[in-house]
Amino acid sequence: MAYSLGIDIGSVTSKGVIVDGNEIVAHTVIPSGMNYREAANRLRDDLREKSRISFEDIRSIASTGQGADRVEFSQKKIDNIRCCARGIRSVFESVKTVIDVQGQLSQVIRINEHGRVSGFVVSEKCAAGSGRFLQIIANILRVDLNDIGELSLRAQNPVTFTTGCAVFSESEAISRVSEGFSKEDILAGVHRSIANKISVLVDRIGMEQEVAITGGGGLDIGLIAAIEEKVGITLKVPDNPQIITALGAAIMAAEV
Amino acid sequence: MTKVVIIDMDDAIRSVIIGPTGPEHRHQANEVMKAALENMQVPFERIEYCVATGYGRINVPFADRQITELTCHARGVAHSFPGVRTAIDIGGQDAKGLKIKDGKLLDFVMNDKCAAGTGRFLEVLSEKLGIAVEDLGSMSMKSQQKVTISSTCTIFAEQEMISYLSEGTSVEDIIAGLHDAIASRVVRMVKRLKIEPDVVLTGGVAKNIGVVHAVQETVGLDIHVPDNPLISGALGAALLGKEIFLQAKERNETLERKKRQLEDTVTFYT
Amino acid sequence: MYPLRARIDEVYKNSVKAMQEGKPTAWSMVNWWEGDPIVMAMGVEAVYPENYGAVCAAKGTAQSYLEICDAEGFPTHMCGYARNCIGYTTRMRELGNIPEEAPMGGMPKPVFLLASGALCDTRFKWFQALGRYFDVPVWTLEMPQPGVEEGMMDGAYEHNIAFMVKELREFIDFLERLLGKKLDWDKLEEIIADIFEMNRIWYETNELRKVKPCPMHSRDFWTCMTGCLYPAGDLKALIRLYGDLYEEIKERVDKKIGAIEDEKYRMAFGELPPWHSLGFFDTLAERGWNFVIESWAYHPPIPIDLSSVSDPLERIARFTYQWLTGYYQSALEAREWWGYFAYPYLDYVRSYQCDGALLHPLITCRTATNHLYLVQDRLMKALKVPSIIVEGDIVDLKLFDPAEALRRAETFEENMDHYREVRRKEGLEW
Amino acid sequence: MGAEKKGLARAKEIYNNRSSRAIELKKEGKKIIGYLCIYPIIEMLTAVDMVPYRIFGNIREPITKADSSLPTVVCPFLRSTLDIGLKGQYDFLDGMVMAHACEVGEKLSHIWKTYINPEYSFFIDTPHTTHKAAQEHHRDLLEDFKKSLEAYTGKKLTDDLLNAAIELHNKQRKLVRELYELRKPDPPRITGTETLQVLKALMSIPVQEGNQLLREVIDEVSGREELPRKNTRLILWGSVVDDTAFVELIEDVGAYLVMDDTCVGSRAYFPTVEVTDDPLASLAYSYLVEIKCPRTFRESEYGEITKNYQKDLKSRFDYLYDYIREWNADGIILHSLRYCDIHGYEVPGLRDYFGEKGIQSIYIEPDYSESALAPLRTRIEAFIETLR
Repeated sequence: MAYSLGIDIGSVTSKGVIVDGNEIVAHTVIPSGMNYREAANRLRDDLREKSRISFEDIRSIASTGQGADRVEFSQKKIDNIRCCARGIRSVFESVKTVIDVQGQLSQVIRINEHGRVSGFVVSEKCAAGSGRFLQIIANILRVDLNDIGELSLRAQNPVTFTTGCAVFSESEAISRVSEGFSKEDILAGVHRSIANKISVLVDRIGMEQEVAITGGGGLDIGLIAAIEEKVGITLKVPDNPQIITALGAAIMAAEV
Repeated sequence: MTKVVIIDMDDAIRSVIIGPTGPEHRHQANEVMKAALENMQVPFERIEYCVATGYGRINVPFADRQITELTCHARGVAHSFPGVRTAIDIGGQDAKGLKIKDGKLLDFVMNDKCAAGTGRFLEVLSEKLGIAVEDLGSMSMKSQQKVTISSTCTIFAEQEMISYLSEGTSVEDIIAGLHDAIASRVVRMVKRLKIEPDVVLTGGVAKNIGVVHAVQETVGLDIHVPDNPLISGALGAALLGKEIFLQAKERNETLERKKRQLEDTVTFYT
Repeated sequence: MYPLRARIDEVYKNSVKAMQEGKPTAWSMVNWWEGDPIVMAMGVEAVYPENYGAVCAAKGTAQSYLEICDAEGFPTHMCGYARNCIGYTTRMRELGNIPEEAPMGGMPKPVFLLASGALCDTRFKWFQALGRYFDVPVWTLEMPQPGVEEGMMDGAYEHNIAFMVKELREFIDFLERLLGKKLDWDKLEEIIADIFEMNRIWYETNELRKVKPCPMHSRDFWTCMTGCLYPAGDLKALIRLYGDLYEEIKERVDKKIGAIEDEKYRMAFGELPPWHSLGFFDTLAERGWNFVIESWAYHPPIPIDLSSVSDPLERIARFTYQWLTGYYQSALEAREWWGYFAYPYLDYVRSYQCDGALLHPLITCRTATNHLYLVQDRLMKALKVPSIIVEGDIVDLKLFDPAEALRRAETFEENMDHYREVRRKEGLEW
Repeated sequence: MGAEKKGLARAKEIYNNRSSRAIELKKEGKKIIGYLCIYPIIEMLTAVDMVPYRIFGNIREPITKADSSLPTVVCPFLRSTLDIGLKGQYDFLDGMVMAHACEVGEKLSHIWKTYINPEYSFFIDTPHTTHKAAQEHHRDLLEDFKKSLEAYTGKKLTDDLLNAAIELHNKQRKLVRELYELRKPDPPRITGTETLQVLKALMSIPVQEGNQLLREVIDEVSGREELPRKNTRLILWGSVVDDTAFVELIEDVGAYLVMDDTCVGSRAYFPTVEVTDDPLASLAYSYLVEIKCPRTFRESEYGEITKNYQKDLKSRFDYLYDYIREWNADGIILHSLRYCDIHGYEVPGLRDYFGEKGIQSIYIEPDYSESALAPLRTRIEAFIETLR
């Protein structure tokens, strides 16, 4: 057996995928915590447990993401944009555009007929368009991240966040609460402002159907709905949006 | 946080309560007020005049008057340090620099745009480190060689912090770096007022010896810190409240007041 | 090429030394030869605070000057060069003379400030603001900056030139009153001739970069441009240097020697380089990225024959105006409406056959940033050439993240490969 | 169409739905020409019977489209204006006239032509100094503008038509001054918020209608009963303020805004244009020299070879001191939008100047968005407290 392993160490979560050719044989997602090196090792152990595959059988290993350099056992490092493109293609062959919403940034990637990156744009160095923004707001509203989507879909009149800064929006959210806005409306507001930022990225790089969403953002139905409304498309959502980049890394690891 | 200070006619502080601030300001105000009154064993009716200040000043149902935290701060700080010319206040929501002369506010600068220059910066990051904010000061004192945090945005500072940890940098050195970061940001802003002694540092962060040192270093002047750096605003409001009350009494004008009549003043700092 | 770089630096340093030997000096905005020849002919040594901002950035003294400027109450989002200079001037006033930490001997107190109305407001508001720190008179030199259609209207060229000539006469009158002496017109004629010649050679040199592999990299352009862009010191010596440079590049062309080992990608760079991290380009060079054309604002004008123009001031006016509007005719034909700053990149990328552009928006220099998004869009739409955007700053190092850009490099290569194919399909010549 | 409404009510109506009248007139076959800031020569549009319509941004609308053609580090007002244009909200305009007022304004005109490209457009490359050469050049540029207008409209733009238009606009300027006189009493006869509504209305309708509106407003406010007393009178200097939200905020925390030096205020209407046999020359002069926007480089005297900082400040800012005295203001708000260079550079000098004069000033640097105004509340309130 010639397995290959892809490791994606993100700012919030770390993901690992073992593939056999294009087949996923094992995958896992863990919080990155405060030390990327440790995160990488924990991932490896976790995967060993889950897959019962001994590391001798793993021929090739590639790492990507924020902490790519911290993965001691990685054989090559690959930029996460390429990984994401390859990953999504192995799941949806028809996808030409990916919206990748990560913990600290968002990016839009165009993919050509050969599955290569034909264009990409990354959000500015600002967390406002990222999942972290949601985390912060969820935190002050004291709602579980997993419930955000549901709640936001129930919004009556979403609030508008005109300010850019994610942390700054915190106090804005607080005052909205005291003005009597519901959690639902505030969350929907956050989703909208993230969707706005993302539509700017889409405008900048253009898009071609079909469009998929990956990264943590792909788990948030509220955000998905907001993006679909703002950009005017239906998004294809993989079963495990978070692991797509790691999957791509695993696939590319095998290539010479 | 929500603070109450009750003073008597001799400016003596009779009751101090510091409670949390949540989204529901109004609720908080009543809670903390209740505690303050119990604390000094007087009925609410005996509160003569009530000034609310700070972020949620409009949300204090029983306040007779609202005055901004800037004016109140100047007054409060000048009460504890009559010689103060520059006051730096690093709160959880914002950071301010005040230029003060003879207890009067002359000029000010303020940052409420970006968390990086406020107490929030340390709160967010210490939470991430799993360290209580109270412990930051003592820990940073143990730092051998502090790191430099270059990101301005709190969230990216967090990222920097993690990569330092991944490189095996000690937590102490990182915390010291965070203290420098916040100090340099705040001082850079306050410098616009041309910092003159005496310089007073207030706000929750002033309890953090590490930050006090960092500020002292960046300013290059001695930094004075009140015994209770959290209540300067509330205290100032109380003093201003008393003045309003006495002034009215002199001119025997009747002050507009929420239903109450008695002789102390109370104040809120939310 | 490195020895040559050193020699150009030498010439530049010498001129700074000359200033310190007590010649009257002026602080001057880059003015694209509109004011320089007159300043030189009046026997005044010009020093360029914009360039000095880059020097301070490279030497790492800028940060402290920026903070002084902030403390002075100027908005922190202003031009990094301006903030650096205001900080420096504040120090100079406090100390009563040049701060010891000032790199390259610092800038001595000027007899006047030559501001510019061209390209951005900072270039005159900044010198106006220096009035807080010393009582030095300011002359703001006007330069027309028409739109493409307006600039190509009947009679527009003539009255824009007439404007510049009148403006120059007023400027000369100002200088003669200020310095209490008359302009030496013969000297002016000579200086103009030298500056034109220097620009001609420099232009021809850059033309040589169109061949594959490109014999000269942007890094070398930026170091070699200073003599031409900030004329100072012995012009004849400079002309010889540019002559040698031309020969050197010509030789490389004949021997098919590229500026980098293996030219895989021909790149354009816009606009101001990250002076403090130029090593960044060497890392990209290892990946086969050869930067073959760059920074429109730093380039000499497309040559025009001015031999028939008798009035030296009119010759200057036409020359500088040619620099600004040299691409307007083709912009008009292409129906592109941002004729300077933006359109030239379309022309560059086509004629230098670039595979991609690296665009460098600056947080504190809006002027060098405003056009970049439009350039990115037009390059893609009109020429099917992709651009990668790397944010940074000219002075504030904190804002530039080369590591990030290098992480993206491999992905961008995939991107450029894709559009090579697209261009081939669409029958574009490269 | 609401024509039955008069005076302040009418002004407010137009303020709230600016384009309504312009679109009516367009249906009647009039050409509506947008213009950005106060440097395009609107007399010339009026003279060829077109309707000048000033374009603004919208602080209440998040910027989503503009960011792909302008970086986020430029004037947020102009970004917002472009954003609205890209969203098609100015599609009713037949043309657009822009000027080289400030740098980003100039860039915006090229971007506007590239992406929105209205039927007619013209860019006036306004010079940056008051040099003689610059004044003559400005006239040449207006000559070009005239040619282009004649080509577009097929009308001859004669000096008589031009002078007639100048008279009409001077009339409007005179009436605005009259209105501003009514801000001098204490309490003023008209609030800052109402004033802004009126002036923004003027910039949305033909000059004749504007003059009638002004007349109505002046009669109405002089006649109505006195406004409530407040113990602080403020003046506002700086970048464009095109939404009442900011003024409401000021007048909501215990002050009246009694005077301004902004381009939707006195700066736009106080300079008048002389009627001469060379109208282009007097327009060129008035617009370049008389409009007191810091975008123009000014010296205390032309071509001065000796410089004196105090003299310089005096020549640049004395008119503000006169405003403060005549309108009896207690303090001045210095407002420079984030990334607005031309105003930002003035601030330390202004603070020096007013410091000398013992006049209290506060400097604010907001972003151009409704939510960015909220935090200003405390600052303005505290400033008012320091004045007492």
